[in-house]
Amino acid sequence: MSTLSPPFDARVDLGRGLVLKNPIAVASGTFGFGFEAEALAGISHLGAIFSKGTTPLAREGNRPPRIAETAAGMLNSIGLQNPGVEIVCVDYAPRWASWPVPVLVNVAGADIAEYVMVVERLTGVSGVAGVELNISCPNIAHGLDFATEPAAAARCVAAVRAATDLPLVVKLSPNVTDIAEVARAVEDAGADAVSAVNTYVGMKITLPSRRPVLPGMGTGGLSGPAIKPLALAAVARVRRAVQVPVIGIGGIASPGDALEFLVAGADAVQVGTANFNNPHASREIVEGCLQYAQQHHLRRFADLRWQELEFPGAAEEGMRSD
Amino acid sequence: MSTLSPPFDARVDLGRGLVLKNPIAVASGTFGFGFEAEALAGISHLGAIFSKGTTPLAREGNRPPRIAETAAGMLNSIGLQNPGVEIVCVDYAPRWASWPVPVLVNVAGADIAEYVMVVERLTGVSGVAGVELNISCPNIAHGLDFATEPAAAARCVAAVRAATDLPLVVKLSPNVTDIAEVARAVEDAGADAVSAVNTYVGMKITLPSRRPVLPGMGTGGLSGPAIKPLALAAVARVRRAVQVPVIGIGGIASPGDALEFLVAGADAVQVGTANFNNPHASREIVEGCLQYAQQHHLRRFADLRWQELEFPGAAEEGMRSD
Amino acid sequence: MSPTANATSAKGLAGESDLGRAIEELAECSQLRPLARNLFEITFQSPAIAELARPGEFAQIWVERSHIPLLRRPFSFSRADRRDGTVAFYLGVVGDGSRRLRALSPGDRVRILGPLGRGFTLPETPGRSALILGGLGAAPFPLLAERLRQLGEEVVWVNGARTADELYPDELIPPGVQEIVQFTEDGSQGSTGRITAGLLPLLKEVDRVYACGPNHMLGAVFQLISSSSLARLPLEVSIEAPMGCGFGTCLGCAIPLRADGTNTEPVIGLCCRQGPVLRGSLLDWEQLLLQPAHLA
Amino acid sequence: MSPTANATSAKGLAGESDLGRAIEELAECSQLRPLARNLFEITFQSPAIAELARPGEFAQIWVERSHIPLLRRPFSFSRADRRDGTVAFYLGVVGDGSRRLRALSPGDRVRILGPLGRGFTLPETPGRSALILGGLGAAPFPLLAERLRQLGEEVVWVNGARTADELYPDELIPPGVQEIVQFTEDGSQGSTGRITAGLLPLLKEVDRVYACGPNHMLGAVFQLISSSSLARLPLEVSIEAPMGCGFGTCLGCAIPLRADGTNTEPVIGLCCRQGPVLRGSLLDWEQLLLQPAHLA
Ligand SMILES: Cc1cc2nc3c(=O)[nH]c(=O)nc-3n(C[C@H](O)[C@H](O)[C@H](O)COP(=O)(O)OP(=O)(O)OC[C@H]3O[C@@H](n4cnc5c(N)ncnc54)[C@H](O)[C@@H]3O)c2cc1C
Ligand SMILES: Cc1cc2nc3c(=O)[nH]c(=O)nc-3n(C[C@H](O)[C@H](O)[C@H](O)COP(=O)(O)OP(=O)(O)OC[C@H]3O[C@@H](n4cnc5c(N)ncnc54)[C@H](O)[C@@H]3O)c2cc1C
Ligand SMILES: Cc1cc2nc3c(=O)[nH]c(=O)nc-3n(C[C@H](O)[C@H](O)[C@H](O)COP(=O)(O)O)c2cc1C
Ligand SMILES: Cc1cc2nc3c(=O)[nH]c(=O)nc-3n(C[C@H](O)[C@H](O)[C@H](O)COP(=O)(O)O)c2cc1C
Ligand code: FES
Ligand code: FES
Repeated sequence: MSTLSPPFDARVDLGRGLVLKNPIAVASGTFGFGFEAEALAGISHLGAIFSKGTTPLAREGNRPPRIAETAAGMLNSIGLQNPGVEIVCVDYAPRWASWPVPVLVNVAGADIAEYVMVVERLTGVSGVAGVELNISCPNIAHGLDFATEPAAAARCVAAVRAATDLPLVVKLSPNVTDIAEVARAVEDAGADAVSAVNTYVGMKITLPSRRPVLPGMGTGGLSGPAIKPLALAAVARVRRAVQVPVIGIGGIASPGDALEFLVAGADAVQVGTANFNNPHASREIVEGCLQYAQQHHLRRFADLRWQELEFPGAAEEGMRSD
Repeated sequence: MSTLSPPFDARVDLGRGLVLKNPIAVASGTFGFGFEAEALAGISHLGAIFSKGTTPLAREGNRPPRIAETAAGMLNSIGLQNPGVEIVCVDYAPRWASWPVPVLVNVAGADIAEYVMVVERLTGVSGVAGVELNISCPNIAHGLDFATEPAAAARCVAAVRAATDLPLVVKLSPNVTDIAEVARAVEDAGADAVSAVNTYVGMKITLPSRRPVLPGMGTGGLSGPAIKPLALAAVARVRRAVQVPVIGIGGIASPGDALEFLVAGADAVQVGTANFNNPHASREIVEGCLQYAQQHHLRRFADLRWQELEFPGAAEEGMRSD
Repeated sequence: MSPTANATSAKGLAGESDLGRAIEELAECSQLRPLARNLFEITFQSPAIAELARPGEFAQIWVERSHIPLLRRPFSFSRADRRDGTVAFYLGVVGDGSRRLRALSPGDRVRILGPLGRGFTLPETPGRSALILGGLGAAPFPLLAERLRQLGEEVVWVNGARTADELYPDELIPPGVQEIVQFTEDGSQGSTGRITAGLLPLLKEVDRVYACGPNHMLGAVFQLISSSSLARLPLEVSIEAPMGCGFGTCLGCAIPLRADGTNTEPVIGLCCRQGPVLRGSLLDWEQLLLQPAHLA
Repeated sequence: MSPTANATSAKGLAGESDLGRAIEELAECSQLRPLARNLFEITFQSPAIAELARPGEFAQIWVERSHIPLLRRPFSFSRADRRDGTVAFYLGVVGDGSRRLRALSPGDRVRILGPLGRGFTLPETPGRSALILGGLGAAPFPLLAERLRQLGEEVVWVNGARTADELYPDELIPPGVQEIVQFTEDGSQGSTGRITAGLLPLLKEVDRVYACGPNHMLGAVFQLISSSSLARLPLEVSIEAPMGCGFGTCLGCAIPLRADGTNTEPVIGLCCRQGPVLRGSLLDWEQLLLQPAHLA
């Protein structure tokens, strides 16, 4: 290595003009709309903020209890409590406009029309840097989540794409047979980037009550360190399937965790559940990653990527799990 | 409760004459062929033993490293190392014949013909109490696992069903969009019971090497406490889908864990990874479950089942995770 | 009120905690002492938080840096001493998290985030307060009693339990309490009966009520007061909900609120930001008590 | 050989450990003392296992009852004292598991399973042994040296490291060692150079060699000996592999074996049952050394 090595560039280009100053963002539903963290721990270190899922109208969310801990993980069944897109545009976005961090609004809907409605409303609003489509929402017309059917996902994304020129990230569900297939479908339909993964369907049971802790069907979404190995495998799979940037999510709680996702093929990452037990997590992760980059003389974070993902070959031989 | 309450009956009927003395079994690949545990900790307490996956010919397995720890879980990429069905029938089965515990042979194959070949060889062999089909094997003809395609799974099960009158358990993969669909398909094709779940596809990365720990594509199967909430949700879903007995598997390490699976709809359970760090785990679990049954005046373990699974209704309303 | 994730529900119902006051401090355990069966007091050197903590507010304690348990655990301040820079918590051992806290030794360090939440409203002019607690659940009361005393308030200490040894120990009742009233269901100490049995006559003599204990007991106290001639007596309760974060982002600590008498539709509030201390009349008790006692 | 999951590979290559000897014992930590930088000795009261343990065998220690870390950790017996019922292990702090062991206090209890694996073959008639170790990695040698001494064997202690302070401390070298030979790469103590540099002349004088250390060092020792005129000198090495169980059921600790000279195809053995001590000639060193040093 020459002593005049080129300077390190932490930036990440997510497409359509959206360049993050570093690849560390925070995940939807784990950071509210940014105001709590702004008051508590600051936000200026972040590459980007992904807001809580936003729907056309306000939602009260599910009845409690809404969260439950599991081994190295937590289940949530919040039920998309949010104030609706109007309040987001009128009350929140103007404050975001002055932040040194782009805010992408996570969008949820009950059908394609709702996704389009929310995204149209957000388009052109100052302070809204982009949207992330949470397609893991029950598709009222067909019963299944959009995220579980490549064709349905593609229709939803294409409709939204036609309605906006905002940077469009599509968030993939891991609760599918082949996440690569969905990733390819939404890339073809016009996604600028994909993020993976959303939560895994899980359940917690208590013996005293002989029933699930969470209400309704008893299921919730599993997040946290328990899912990190699953999310890493999903990200590597998505990386091989698409050309657009991939944002890795799942169980990131330390700088090392974030860097592992970059090795697995992610261009950027989102810190989720870790924000709950450590409001300083994202800052500690940004600092740790930048320090690692310096110590290891990286030119850009993409240098970390597992070479096999760039030049597939030898690894393709048939190892199998049992 | 009357003082003359009916006596507790721990037995579980898995169909086709296979009745376990209690619902606690051990999972394939975590108990070898039973001989190590026989020497180390005894086996007579068990409801059943599910052997290591067995193929037509001996297999050397994957090159090391083959295991890696994750948060509350482990990844494995053993590669189905096994001595082949002939040794199983000739050397092992005769010893099983004298055991007070039924041994079911877990069967793997590269195509339907291999599954049928192994099961035919096992049929009629004294000491073999049944078979469990591991259909999470790459289907050489079509590229995908049998377990991920309901139709392929059904064809495989139907072919095996035609070849044997042994009790036939089909083990489901959780790496699918809708495990209920696969469960229904294999039930229709003649499975006497289903077991769920096999491992989840995961990856561990090390930063020093900037690559996965496990060889090849770097993926392995995730097991252990980390997956328990996922497995519980899968079992509840399968329970709603089929009439045949359901065997719950995934992260069971204590009596409470086992009982939670019974609440979630399982008729029996398999203890897996816990056998590794605690060779006495299955005994402790049997004892703990029997004690619980007594203390709570159960008549049978099925009394534990979440009532909502038996009488669906109120819980169907729309809770959703985010 | 600042715009937050909670904007749908909080409007006009209850203010929200000021997150700008919360601090993360690496606190050193200085003492752990048993108070009663399964009740401990754990004291930390945590000067910045000790400076800020008010009665009824809570802290989120990071029990374990490995990922089990994953989340912090909420505990109300029992004491906060500006002079020696300590904060103390009452610790009931329930599960894994509290067990690990119980296992700390003096010198061990944990990360503490606080103060969080909204605490008790202190009187503007001195009068007489009733502090009602069920069983040992006195966690926030030592600090509350101290601050009330400083304000010249008279305090009645009202404690009920099933039997004498489940009562909060006499010797721990904060100094400056004017009157102590105890109920046991089996009559083994104080008056016989549930706390609600002899409460009303007592409450005729006070200007306000602070209550703390299991949700069902708080509900019974609210029911009793609101259906009596004392319906306008100010009542504040400290309630519990499972918490993912403690500062309003996870939306996990939802509690059912009732709009100020006018709106009868239940709305969702956050225990960590509008609570944990709330006016009794703000809560939708029927919904709240539907929730299983065993949260997890 | 008994039929086991490993039947494909083990045939005729190496015997397997006797699992019937292994015992699970709830052992009480009686001492933890530092030996060198990042090397500790941890002693447990574990009388049943102390009775059975032989040099080169190992124990699986259940570090933590919560699920992180999930698996037990394998450690070779460093001492096993039948009279006072203790076993001791040398503990290098590497990651989470060893860090938690390091944090044990006298009085703490852990579950220990052992003895497991196949240990060193002890001489049938006394002669002279070389014990070769890389760096601090002497874990099984104190117990081995003790048993050799009891058999009347002469012992040469051969230790190499990069610098003097990475050598195994002189004062800890077991009593009864006849000769001590040290190498450091920087010449700061003993002869200058790698351990392999001056080894052959030394080995001319011994009847057998026992070696322990990083796999690559063991490979170098094997290579040196097997390509020399001493190729028939008995060499046993203690190797490491990641272990899921320690008793042959997970098939996780696969190691590449070479059939006894006749079969050149590598076959798979289990470190926990055919090892951890193996004749050097049984291992397929080329395959073994392909594996990354950083296992995890
Ligand atoms: C605002 C607030 C203040 C509190 N103050 C005190 C206090 O001063 N002293 C004290 O002993 N306890 C207090 N608690 C309760 C205390 O937080 C729980 O006892 C503790 O979280 C139990 O954790 P665990 O791991 O030991 O139990 P587990 O039952 O294993 O916990 C499992 C999960 O349920 C949650 N949980 C369990 N019980 C409660 C509960 N009662 N309230 C909320 N979440 C719960 C845990 O946080 C955890 O996420 C307070 C709770 C709240 C919400
Ligand atoms: C038969 C045998 C005997 C051993 N004897 C000793 C001894 O006497 N003293 C001593 O200090 N160490 C010994 N080791 C190594 C010791 O087991 C590891 O240092 C320890 O498992 C590391 O765990 P960790 O959680 O601290 O490290 P981590 O690196 O966090 O462990 C991660 C995973 O990798 C495994 N692992 C890491 N390093 C090794 C290794 N070198 N060998 C096998 N698995 C590893 C761990 O068991 C764990 O599953 C022995 C290993 C084996 C196989
Ligand atoms: C309490 C909670 C609420 C969430 N809400 C949303 C949401 O509204 N929209 C969304 O796309 N993802 C949501 N998620 C998923 C996270 O953004 C993230 O994908 C997931 O938690 C995995 O990352 P983690 O393990 O780092 O938490 C939520 C997660 C949690 C824990
Ligand atoms: C090392 C290992 C090997 C396994 N081998 C097999 C196998 O051969 N056939 C099979 O059907 N399942 C196999 N499994 C899966 C287990 O039987 C079980 O389904 C899974 O581990 C989940 O349960 P657990 O979390 O209790 O371990 C294996 C699991 C492990 C950890
Ligand atoms: S605890 Fe997270 S919002 Fe209240
Ligand atoms: S460690 Fe499990 S087979 Fe050797």
